[in-house]
Amino acid sequence: MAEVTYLEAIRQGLFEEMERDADVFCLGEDIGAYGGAFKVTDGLLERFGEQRVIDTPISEAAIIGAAAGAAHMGMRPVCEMQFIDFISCGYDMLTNYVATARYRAFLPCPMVVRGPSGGYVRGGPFHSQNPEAAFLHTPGLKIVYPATASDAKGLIKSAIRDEDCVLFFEHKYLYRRIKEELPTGDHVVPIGKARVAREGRDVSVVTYAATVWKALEAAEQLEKEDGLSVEVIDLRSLAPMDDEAIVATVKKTNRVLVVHEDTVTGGVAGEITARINELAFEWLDAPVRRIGAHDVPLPYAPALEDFVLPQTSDIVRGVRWLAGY
Amino acid sequence: MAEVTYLEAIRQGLFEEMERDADVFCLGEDIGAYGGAFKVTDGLLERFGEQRVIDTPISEAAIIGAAAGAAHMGMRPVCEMQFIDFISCGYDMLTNYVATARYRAFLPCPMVVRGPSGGYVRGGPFHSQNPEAAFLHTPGLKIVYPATASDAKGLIKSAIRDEDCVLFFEHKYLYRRIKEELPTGDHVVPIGKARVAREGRDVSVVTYAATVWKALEAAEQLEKEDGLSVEVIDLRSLAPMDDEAIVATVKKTNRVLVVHEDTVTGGVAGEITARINELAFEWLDAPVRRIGAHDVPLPYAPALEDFVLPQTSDIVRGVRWLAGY
Amino acid sequence: MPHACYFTRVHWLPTSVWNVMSTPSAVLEPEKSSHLSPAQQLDLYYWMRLTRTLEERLVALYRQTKVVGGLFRSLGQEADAVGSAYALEPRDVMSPLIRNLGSMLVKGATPLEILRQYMARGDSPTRGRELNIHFGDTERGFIGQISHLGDMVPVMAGVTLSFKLRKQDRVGLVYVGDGATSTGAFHEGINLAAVQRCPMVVVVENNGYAYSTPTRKQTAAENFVAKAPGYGIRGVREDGNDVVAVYQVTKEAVDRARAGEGVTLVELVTYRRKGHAEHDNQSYVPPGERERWAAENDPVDRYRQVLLKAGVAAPELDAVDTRASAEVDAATEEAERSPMPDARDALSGVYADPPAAPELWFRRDVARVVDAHERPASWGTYDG
Amino acid sequence: MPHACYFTRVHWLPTSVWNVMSTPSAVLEPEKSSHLSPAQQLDLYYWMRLTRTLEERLVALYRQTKVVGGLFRSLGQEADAVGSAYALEPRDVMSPLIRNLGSMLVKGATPLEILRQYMARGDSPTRGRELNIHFGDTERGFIGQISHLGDMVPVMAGVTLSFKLRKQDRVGLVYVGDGATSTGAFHEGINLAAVQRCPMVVVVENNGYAYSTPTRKQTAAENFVAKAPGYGIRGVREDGNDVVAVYQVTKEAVDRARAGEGVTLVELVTYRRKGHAEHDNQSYVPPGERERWAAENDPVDRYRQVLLKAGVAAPELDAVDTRASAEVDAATEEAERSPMPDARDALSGVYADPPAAPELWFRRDVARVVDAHERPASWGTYDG
Ligand SMILES: Cc1ncc(C[n+]2csc(CCOP(=O)(O)OP(=O)(O)O)c2C)c(N)n1
Ligand SMILES: Cc1ncc(C[n+]2csc(CCOP(=O)(O)OP(=O)(O)O)c2C)c(N)n1
Ligand SMILES: [Mg+2]
Ligand SMILES: [Mg+2]
Repeated sequence: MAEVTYLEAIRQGLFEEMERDADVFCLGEDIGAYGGAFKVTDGLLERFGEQRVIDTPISEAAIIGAAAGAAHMGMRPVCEMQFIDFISCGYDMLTNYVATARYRAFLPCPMVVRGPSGGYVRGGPFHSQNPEAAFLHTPGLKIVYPATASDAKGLIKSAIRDEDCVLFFEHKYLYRRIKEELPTGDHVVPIGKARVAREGRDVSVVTYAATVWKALEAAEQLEKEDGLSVEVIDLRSLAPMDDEAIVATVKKTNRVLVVHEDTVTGGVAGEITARINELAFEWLDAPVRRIGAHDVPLPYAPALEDFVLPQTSDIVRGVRWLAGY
Repeated sequence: MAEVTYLEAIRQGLFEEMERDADVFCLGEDIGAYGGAFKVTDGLLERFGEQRVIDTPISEAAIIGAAAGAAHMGMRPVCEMQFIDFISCGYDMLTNYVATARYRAFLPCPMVVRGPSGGYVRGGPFHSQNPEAAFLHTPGLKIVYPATASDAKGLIKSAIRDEDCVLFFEHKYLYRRIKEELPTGDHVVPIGKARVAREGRDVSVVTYAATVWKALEAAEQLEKEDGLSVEVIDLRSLAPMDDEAIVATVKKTNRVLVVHEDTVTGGVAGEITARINELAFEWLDAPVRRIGAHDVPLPYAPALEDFVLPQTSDIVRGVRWLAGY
Repeated sequence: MPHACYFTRVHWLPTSVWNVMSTPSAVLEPEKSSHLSPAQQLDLYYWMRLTRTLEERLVALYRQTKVVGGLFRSLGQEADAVGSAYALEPRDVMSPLIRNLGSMLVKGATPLEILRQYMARGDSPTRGRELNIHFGDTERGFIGQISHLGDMVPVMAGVTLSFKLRKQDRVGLVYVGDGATSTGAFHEGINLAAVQRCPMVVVVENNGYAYSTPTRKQTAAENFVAKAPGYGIRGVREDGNDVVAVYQVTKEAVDRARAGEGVTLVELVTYRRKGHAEHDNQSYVPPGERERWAAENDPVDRYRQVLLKAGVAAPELDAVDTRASAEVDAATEEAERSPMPDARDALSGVYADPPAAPELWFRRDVARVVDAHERPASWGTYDG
Repeated sequence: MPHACYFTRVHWLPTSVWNVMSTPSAVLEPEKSSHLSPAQQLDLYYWMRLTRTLEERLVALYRQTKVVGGLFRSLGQEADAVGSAYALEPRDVMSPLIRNLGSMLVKGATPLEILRQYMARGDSPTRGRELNIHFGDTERGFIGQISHLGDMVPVMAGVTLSFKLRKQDRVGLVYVGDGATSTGAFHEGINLAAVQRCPMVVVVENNGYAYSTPTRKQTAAENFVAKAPGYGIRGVREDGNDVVAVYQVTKEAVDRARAGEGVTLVELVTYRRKGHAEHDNQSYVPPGERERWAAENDPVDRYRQVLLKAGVAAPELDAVDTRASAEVDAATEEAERSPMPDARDALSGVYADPPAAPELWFRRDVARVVDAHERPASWGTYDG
């Protein structure tokens, strides 16, 4: 069976859900005839028509707000942010209107907001963002950020079927670099469950999205060069977070490195560290350490971007530090 | 010398800075003739005129964006959000335009965004928010959140004089409940320095804003009832954060309770916990524990709000748990 | 002063309609007949009276500190709220604002629900979660608003987009104040709906103020219909204190939306006679202005005169007044018997799954959460 | 199809001006004389030629993969960029967009700066931090744009507000695309500036597309000047491919702003002949459309004809062409010699204080950060 890219996996997921459920429709900028800036919605217009694949004006707040309104009426909108960086324009709509709808007014709001996220692509400060930390803080939103093609497909399908709003972040660096054979049939991955990306005994790396691959790369190298056995946990979902999986790996290795691409201060790693502290403090043989981007807007010149973002070599050093603690 | 409320202290700070520097001006909704929803800008219009106390349309993004533009030209705008909850409408402008201006374009952006924040006032989900976590994550912004009248005055003055954008959160529950004699003269409190609100030996409570007072209340009770000596650290500034002060108290008591009013998941307490972990792991005799609001939008009925928000009795229980660990 | 200009631009009875087409402004003839049966005409009077009586009762309860949070009046605006909502069918959906208590009553909200909301009772529509009239019911066709102004416009664009996509014979109506037109959300939402030709009516309630801010500080335009051409939609401006005219102009916009002719912006010119909320002393209002509107242009008085002139007998109208009072009395009694919310209900229903947020570690097996001395001395008064 | 309608609505030489006043649309007479000296007329030609030559050089460098990130062309829009910026004084401030390379050149940006930016060199204006022409200089009077569309409008409202508050004799000009007019930021910013009567000119570059989205999907209005009345400001619509007409109409708006008459919205009708960025194959463009604009309405060719008719000698114009090429050649050579940025510079200057962000614990005393195999296979192409 043919290998499918991360991008194509998302496209398949969208396609299958739109086939399955007539209430699912997509809206966003340039998603129709053009198929989206990255072609994630390529072919949807031809198959489902202008009524279900809607090109909107440049209005992120209205895209998200309109999706909420349609969702209240029983539809299942999927919003594309042309780049996830522009979700900031819908921040009020998402955190105040959408996230509270069920709680304050018993209004169901089943919708998905998806878009190309993340760096390593010379995109500069406004086409490389990782917005998860800004939303993790808001009760009422769910957040997923897949690292594999199979999870990308399984999670977009779950997100569309979920009864609440799911933020579906797609890592653009992985779009065409990750290829896999996908499970056949109605492949669904549950929201809120982490994945053991690599079994290990000595040190755990807890991460998600693009840095999962850097962690795996580092694990390889550490096994070869240091004979260290590194376990890599791919969280996949950030809200809800899989505490069980996190605690399990802590109890197994007693040493944890939390890694994400986003800037360190105020990032998701702080939340993960606090949870480990609360749930498995007695099991720690070393402090939980965080690796992430330096606290600056992301510059675009290769040398600068490479310096600011966490790299495989950083994870290697971080694991060595923990192993030697 | 007369006692001054937290609210009046901010008003004095604004007044004095506008007297001192002709480039300082205020803009916001209903801040002129009406003096602001809480009267923080009361009297400024009479003294400084319509040119320097500007009533704007209901446009938070434009208020913040216009402040940035004026700041580039050398002015020092102070924006009022009628309630800080509406800062969410300027989220894009603050995190993408303002926060990056100096870094990406060498544009100075000395400005302040201030407004009534926080709960315990039956304000409901949209008039009680604590937005600090959403901005702590963005390099380029500074964040202060005073608990005392003296800090409120000293920090608003520092914020206005700062060369970068400072988010100045005012706790509306404290506006008229906190009264103090203020230091005379040009009273300035440096941004980035925490304050020991109460000395103690057994357990540390690291907190800020309204919960500083609940922590002090709890400390009293614990001294009386349990003979426990509780140290209370008032961070005052969240960005930059005073790591030295945090590490110092950890080394002193070896037991830390981090408390804030904001919801726990994704809140600032996670960042603080991670820092303690990284900087003082060896000094911990117990896990760092977090106390904050339950992860729901804030309901307004008294019984519900009281249940969702952290209370003095919670801090008492939390400290007892740590002391007994 | 915009309010002054309202006096010059808006004629009392008979009213006239300004239409601004997206091509250079043309002027339409005023509507002729009201298409309202005698029963319907009495209906309008009943809803306006009920609105005013209920709000007066709320003021009394507010003074007795039985209301939690701020109290928002629509005194003097009852005609714009009632007349516009009356143009909707039961299957249509509306998004009200804090001044649209009257619209909500017309759409099926009950005085009992509203009293329970304001008193934050456990059996209120939001079970004590949201304030005042921030609640909704998709069955009856009104959506619970949030405080952030303008946000309901994109939401209603989506509600009406769903009507269009599903080919349902339904229309949506969204209210915005003069102040809310300055928000980015208003602009993005109305533009999206215009491009999609959604069956949506946007009612701009121009009551002269946004909190303390007069309309001239909200926009440099002379009026709000002037915004319609910029969105390529139809715009109409009407005397908001003439309940029949309001009904007519809204009905026409609703009919056009239903017929697939897209969005209409309806500007209703009225006046906010009370402060933004009860605590607002209106020090910023020019002397005499309120008094003038009260004396010359009270929508309930005006309509009462219209009906009397039309031959309705005074006792018939008095009977309606009595009925409204009786209903409010009964609702008040029942609302006062309503229970306070159960604290633990605060954790339920953020998501469909999980059904409730976990109780945090420091609360496990705790009975009493708050010590008496912790309860804030005052509940304060917080705005819309 | 709006592009079709441009042909019908926009006449070529002689051009005419549509004015929409905030009161029902009136039509003004076309401007008479151009007020431009022969030297200034040649100037305009030089700036347009330099813009095109520089962009063509950038395409060559892009094909050689020497450009980092996307490349944005203004082919066919040189007149709107150059003519409008030429109406500003050195002390005035402008906020350009990705299609305003020409405006930036007029305002003092150099080809060398632009080449270094696109090649992400260490001595480029942003030292490799921001892409393409995202840079500024308050001395020369242009502000570095960010990607988020619409955001520059509130920012320029504030820039011009400061001019007003300080009683400075300065004007601000902000460019927005047809697509950017749909953003909330555009609406809030222009409205605030209108109410404050800021000395601001808003130039809407209507080039028929926002990425792949034709104007009819961006707004239901027939044109963008129709938005002016809704803000109570003056609006003008002009042929954006007639550089002199563009200059005239912008100059008038700038003069009015300077005279305290507030904001003008200037809609310039033009056409984006290339894709959104170089990677865009424009599959969504109706066949023949681009070719038609290229053949019938190239702004550089058109202006060359105007000058020749006006008696300027062909060799004089050829000399300008040669000069532009020579300047671009020289700048390219120098830019290619420019150093790449120093990695550690990435941490400096987020704040005035502290001067630099700390290097993180896992990096201390590390020389080489990135292993060769980590460098992404492709740098990809990312949009505006
Ligand atoms: C985005 C936003 N900013 C500020 C506020 C605070 N606020 C609540 S009501 C109000 C005035 C609203 O005026 P208008 O839209 O004219 O409605 P009216 O009260 O006159 O009916 C303001 C500024 C808000 N609710 N939302
Ligand atoms: C808020 C926001 N949403 C989306 C984008 C992505 N984007 C970049 S350019 C563009 C099209 C802009 O079209 P227009 O405003 O007409 O300018 P033009 O490219 O035609 O000059 C889009 C959608 C963005 N930059 N900002
Ligand atoms: Mg109003
Ligand atoms: Mg365009």
